[in-house]
Amino acid sequence: MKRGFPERLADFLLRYGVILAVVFLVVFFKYRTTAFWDLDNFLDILRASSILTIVALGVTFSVVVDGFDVSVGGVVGLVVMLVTALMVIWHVPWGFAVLTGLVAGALVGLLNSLLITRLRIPDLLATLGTLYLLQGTQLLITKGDAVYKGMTNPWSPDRAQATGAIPPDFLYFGQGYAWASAGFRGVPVPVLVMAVVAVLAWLFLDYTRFGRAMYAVGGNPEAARLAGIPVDRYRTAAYVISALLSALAGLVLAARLGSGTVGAGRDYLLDAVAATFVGFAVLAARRPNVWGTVLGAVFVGILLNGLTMMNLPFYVQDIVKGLVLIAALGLSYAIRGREGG
Amino acid sequence: MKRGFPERLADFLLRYGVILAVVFLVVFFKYRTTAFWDLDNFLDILRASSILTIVALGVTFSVVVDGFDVSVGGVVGLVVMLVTALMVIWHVPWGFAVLTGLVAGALVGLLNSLLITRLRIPDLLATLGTLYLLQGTQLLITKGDAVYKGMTNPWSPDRAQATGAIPPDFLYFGQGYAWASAGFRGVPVPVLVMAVVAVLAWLFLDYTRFGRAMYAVGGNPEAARLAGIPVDRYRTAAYVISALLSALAGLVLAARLGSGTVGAGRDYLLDAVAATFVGFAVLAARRPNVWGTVLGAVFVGILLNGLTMMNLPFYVQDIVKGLVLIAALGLSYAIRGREGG
Amino acid sequence: PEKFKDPKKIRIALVREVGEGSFFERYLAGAQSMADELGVTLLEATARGDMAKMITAMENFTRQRVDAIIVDHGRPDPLMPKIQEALARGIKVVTFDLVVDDDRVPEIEQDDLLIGYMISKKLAIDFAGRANVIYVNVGGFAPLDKRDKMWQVVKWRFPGLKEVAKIGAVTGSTAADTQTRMEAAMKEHPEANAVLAMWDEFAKGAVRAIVQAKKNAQFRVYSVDITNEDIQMMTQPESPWVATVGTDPYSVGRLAVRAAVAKVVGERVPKYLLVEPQLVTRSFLLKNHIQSMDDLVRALPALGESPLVWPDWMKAAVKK
Amino acid sequence: MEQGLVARGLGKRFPGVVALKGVDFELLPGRVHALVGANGAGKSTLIKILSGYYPSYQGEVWVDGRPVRLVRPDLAFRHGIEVVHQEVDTALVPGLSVAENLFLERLAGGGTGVWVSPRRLLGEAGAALERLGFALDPAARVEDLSLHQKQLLVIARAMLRELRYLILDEPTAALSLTEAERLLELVNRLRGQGIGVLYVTHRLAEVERIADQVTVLREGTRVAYWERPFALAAIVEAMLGAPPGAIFPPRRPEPGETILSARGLFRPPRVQGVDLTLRRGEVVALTGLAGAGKTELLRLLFGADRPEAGEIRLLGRPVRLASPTAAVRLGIYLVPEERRRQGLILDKPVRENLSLPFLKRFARFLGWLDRDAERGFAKQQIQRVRLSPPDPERPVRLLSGGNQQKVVVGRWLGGLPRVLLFDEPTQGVDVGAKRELYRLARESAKGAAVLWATAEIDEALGVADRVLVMRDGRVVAAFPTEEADRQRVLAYATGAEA
Ligand SMILES: Nc1ncnc2c1ncn2[C@@H]1O[C@H](COP(=O)(O)OP(=O)(O)OP(=O)(O)O)[C@@H](O)[C@H]1O
Ligand SMILES: Nc1ncnc2c1ncn2[C@@H]1O[C@H](COP(=O)(O)OP(=O)(O)OP(=O)(O)O)[C@@H](O)[C@H]1O
Ligand SMILES: [Mg+2]
Ligand SMILES: [Mg+2]
Repeated sequence: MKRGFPERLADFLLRYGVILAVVFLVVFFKYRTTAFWDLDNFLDILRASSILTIVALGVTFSVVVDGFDVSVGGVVGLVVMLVTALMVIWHVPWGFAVLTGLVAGALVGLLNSLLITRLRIPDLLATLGTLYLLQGTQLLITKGDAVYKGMTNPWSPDRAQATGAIPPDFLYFGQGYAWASAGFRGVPVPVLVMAVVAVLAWLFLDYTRFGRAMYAVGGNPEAARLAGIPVDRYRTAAYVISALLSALAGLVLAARLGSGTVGAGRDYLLDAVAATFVGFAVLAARRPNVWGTVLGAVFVGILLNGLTMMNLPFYVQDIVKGLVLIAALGLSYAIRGREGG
Repeated sequence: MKRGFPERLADFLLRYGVILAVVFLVVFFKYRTTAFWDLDNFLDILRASSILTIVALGVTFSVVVDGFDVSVGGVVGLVVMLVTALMVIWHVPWGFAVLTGLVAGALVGLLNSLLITRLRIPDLLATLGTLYLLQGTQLLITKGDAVYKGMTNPWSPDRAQATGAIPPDFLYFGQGYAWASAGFRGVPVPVLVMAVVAVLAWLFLDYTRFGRAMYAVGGNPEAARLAGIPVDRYRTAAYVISALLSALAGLVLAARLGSGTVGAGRDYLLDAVAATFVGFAVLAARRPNVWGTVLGAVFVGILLNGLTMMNLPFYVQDIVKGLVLIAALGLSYAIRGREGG
Repeated sequence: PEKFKDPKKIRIALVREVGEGSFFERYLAGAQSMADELGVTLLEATARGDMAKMITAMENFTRQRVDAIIVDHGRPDPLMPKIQEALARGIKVVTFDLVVDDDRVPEIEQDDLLIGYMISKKLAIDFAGRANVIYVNVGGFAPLDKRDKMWQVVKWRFPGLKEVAKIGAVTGSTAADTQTRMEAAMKEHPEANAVLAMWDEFAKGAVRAIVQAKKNAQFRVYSVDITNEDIQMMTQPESPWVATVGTDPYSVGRLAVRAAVAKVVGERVPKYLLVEPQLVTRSFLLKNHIQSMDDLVRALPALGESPLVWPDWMKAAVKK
Repeated sequence: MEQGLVARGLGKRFPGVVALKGVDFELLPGRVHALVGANGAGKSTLIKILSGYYPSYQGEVWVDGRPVRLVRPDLAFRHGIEVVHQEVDTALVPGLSVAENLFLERLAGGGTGVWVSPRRLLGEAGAALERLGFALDPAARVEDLSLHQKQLLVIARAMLRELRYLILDEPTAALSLTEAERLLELVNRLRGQGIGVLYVTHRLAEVERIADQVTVLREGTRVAYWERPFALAAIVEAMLGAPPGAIFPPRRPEPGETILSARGLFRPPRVQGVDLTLRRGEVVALTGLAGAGKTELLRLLFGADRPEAGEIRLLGRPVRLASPTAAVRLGIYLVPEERRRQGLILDKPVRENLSLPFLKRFARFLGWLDRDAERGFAKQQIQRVRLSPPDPERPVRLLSGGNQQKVVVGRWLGGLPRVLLFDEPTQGVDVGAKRELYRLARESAKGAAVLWATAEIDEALGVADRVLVMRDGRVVAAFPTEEADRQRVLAYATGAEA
């Protein structure tokens, strides 16, 4: 049946609300600051958002199976400390340290899914418990100290100096550039990592039977089970992937920091959740989806970058962040509400 | 139908799993520490838990209407800064400052419910936006400084000293004792506040038609609507109550600190959520309930107190916290799972 | 000098690890006041303790080609590469409480090793070498680590000092959290008679716990850092908080800006700008009726405006 | 001015569909007015309008001569209109007790005070249920109830209000014989009290028994209206728009080899040791009252639950059905009892619901989905079950009850069934669709064994070659359909004969 202009406008806003908000921001900053509108700056924004994005994609997977993984921040922190400590304190070759980090992540994912599928603890609670666990464990590794070249080895009785170091090959993943050329600084490696992860996640969720099944599990577990889908196995997979992505984020962060700083990644949870659910609204997807999440994460990055350039105090930045978030979502959801009503 | 011993045991664990865990902890600490087993210490534990408990009860209300208020921590922080700043910087009489704090809380609650019921933004997201907003606002009040007697007034051009002070009458709510006697130090006022709040919340939720209606709204908004219950009004109420309780918690915290500490209350969210959902498991309630939440909150308090007495570093405390949480919940849910299976 | 013809054009960026609390508020206020007096532009970014944010801020300012960056706290390993980048682009860098092995980078330091030693020593002296100490500190933060080192040394020097309990956690509300833990620790260790808090946020919590438990007589609290808030608490009637060691963040902030500007205009600035920490005792505060940092600075000039980096043209500029 | 609930020119459109157009309709006090029509004809829509469910609709409604606009539920209540919706779950609040659900609108502030005493509430609820003769525990939590218990609860709730017009949307669909009987008596009683009852059903026998008038809807319009006495054939023809053929397809009992056999299946409380064998080419009916254990038995055969004892053999080889996944891989398929909760992912399009169990089949390298193959499959199944509307991309949420059922059945027919288990597949399905389902069952029986659980004895006798009767978790009788008759089956089911 034909529909008038208002409906079509509403529909438009519903689909493009968030995207509009982003575009508006970019244009706004372009004219209010000098350094914003610049390729390198955009790449820097992406680099600054890359870690959050990867974490948020992890959360997205957990939300796809109608769960909720709040332990992601903990995994990031754990991996940062673990990997750096392995290299600095115990002289483990970086490749091996990386492997250990990923394995640790996978194990956490398994723990989560065990608690959820076997012990039947609600997702939020189970992962919350894990989060506490991880927050403690990551500090236990160094007895609360940070990891840095020449630190005192917390485990040596005579507080000897740790003699290991973090090799450049490892740092490359956080600080290196690809395709550098005379005129062009190159693409930051973290951005590459993020891009690869996003594309893979997207293909997996939208174009493979596994992704389809995951969405089905999230949509109605009971029905999925009676349709012969191995529900628990898929939920396990989702949580392992979630933890693995967080671990990857942790690796990139460690490489970017070149040291293990205490409490790294503690603040990612809220932003990641925001990104994921903003993603719901993008293009009116109404379900967790990869590109929505990515946009949501970059969104936050752009804000931070632009506002800093405008030299606003950090607390004002939070206020603006909140306002923009609400505005963008209001735009999308208010209208859907109307439609649904 | 008659049921054998195993079922009855399972049933018992299902009902009393969490309570057992608490009892076990208490006994454990009684024998591993010298000072734990002592009336005053229990009162101190309660005092330490009182603020968290009040916040958690706020969260509980939001969960009762099947929502989720993550802005509570922000409200606490805002109120702490606002109320102290009013008294110290602007010489507002404490009664009036308290009033302002509560009003501010109520307004935040209204904002949340507007976003949720009018703009139809999902609870988690809406309150997340508010949280960012509040985190910024509370710092804006003092431009990032803490509030204390003799601070430099951040708003005066010549950085003049603020000459106001926080009167004892106000501090009483955080530091005073009631019914003190020769042999007995008295009951800390925060504990009283907590008790009153808990009892009121309990009566309201379980014994008034408003409370039951709230549960109905949470259980099945559609059915509630069909029964003629004004769903949106109840959800609004829930969020206002949630914010008001957080505001109250903020007041008590401010009185306890005797100054406006920056970032106060930032960490209550996770613990409050934990407490609320642990409450689900208590007595197999399978729904948010006042006493469950209280127990959940006190649980955390006991852990902190006992482990500190055993002189464990704080990161080990986090680990134990996580383990105990998982164990207690595993106990309750694993069994329900079986029953349900 | 040349470069100083048009101060407005000089853009100084201040990258801080933390921005909350009275110490950093006062530090920023100092920097701002100096910038205003000199008429230079001060840009500011705060990382809220998140190193990743901090280096992101470094990158942004580097790309914007500000004239100088003041790096406030933070950890060397992550920041070093960024500082090198900045220098490579001809941007001057000054650090505060951050060790960088690069002669081009002046380091302002409120010597945390010295601070740690002074306060530990003060405790040892006051108790004639034997005390049961509740030690409040956590690892993982550069300044706290340095102070801890000296406490270890002093303990080794005075075997009579017993560390009966170590508490402390850095959380959203450190003071409140420390208070709770202190309550427990006091009960478990009735023999304890001294508290050594390596950060004033810790001290506040400990002091509140003691006062509210009415154990003022039993304890003496030693701490680090000094702010208006701390002065207020120290001068309360029978406050257990007897001594603290610190510098005035206000003057440190001013010094940082001066150093940055000097570098920009090509003055040569010494590699190490040490801000002498001062011991401040409760009795001293009471004797001089000190109510605020400003009073304190008046009574204890060593704590006030640092004499460092004051070329004449700068004095002149400030005069105007 | 005339009495009764009168509607003129009722209409309702949804994006993409016109569910109802220009329907006239009246419901008189003391009369039972049956409303029948194929799935998707618009019955529920009409009812939802009268219940104030939709904020907007076309047409006018009069109650006892006064014009009213029923745009809010409470308006409907105020005029004494009570509705029992088709999907009971939408009307009940999980987490609350039966008693609280019973008195739900008191919580909305039905004059009663602020305080509610749980004990008193339980007392009143108990008494009320007693009066109505419903065996429900007022203290039980709604989420612990079974489908039919929920149904009873919703009906009970409607009864308790001082109602003048009662609207029942397929109330007996999920009920078993005895419960349905009790319900019909109830309806009669209400009619006696001068209450007007609008009765939606797909069981024409019930129309025959209790209706005074019948209105037939087809594709959203009113196509026929009769007063007693009715000619069922004519009704069916009006519903389908075509003369009805035989409801049940002809039997072709050609029992092949045994496909599935079970020995001593045991899972208390509801399955107390069951033996059975299913052979290729035959349709076996499993009947019995609600609570007899049909559903549970089927769940065991499908691996949805694990038996505590007993063995299952497929083609002679013992199999361990650890999960539905295993069963599906072996070609054992189940059409579950509650399609909305157990059968469908409501927000997903028909296509995805159809292909769900067989994604592997459309998966290429690395699990890459071949969308075209999938769409082709969906189209084919849609035709096979004659889904309406035949749109593979429509979210199943928007399909009418019967068509949702067709989606679930169509899904399995797309596989390679060895054993097909149907649990109450014709619940809430119109005669036309029923006939389709019977046909499909018979058709798939060519290559597979079919076990058809139903509480409707006539259906069992009609569709099956063999009838098994269950009672209290045991198969108490089994005989070829020729030798079976309604009375004997009922006798076994109720335990009159053992
Ligand atoms: N919310 C909706 N949005 C879009 N279409 C709808 C909606 N609700 C119902 N319909 C459509 O309206 C038509 C009538 O649906 P309705 O549920 O009234 O049929 P019905 O007669 O009750 O069928 P059944 O006997 O299966 O319950 C169907 O085609 C259905 O798909
Ligand atoms: N008397 C009862 N008490 C409690 N629950 C019952 C009772 N009768 C049936 N149920 C529940 O209702 C559902 C249907 O009954 P059940 O499956 O046990 O037997 P059935 O013969 O399959 O009945 P149905 O005709 O509903 O399929 C089951 O899930 C069962 O839990
Ligand atoms: Mg219907
Ligand atoms: Mg059944």
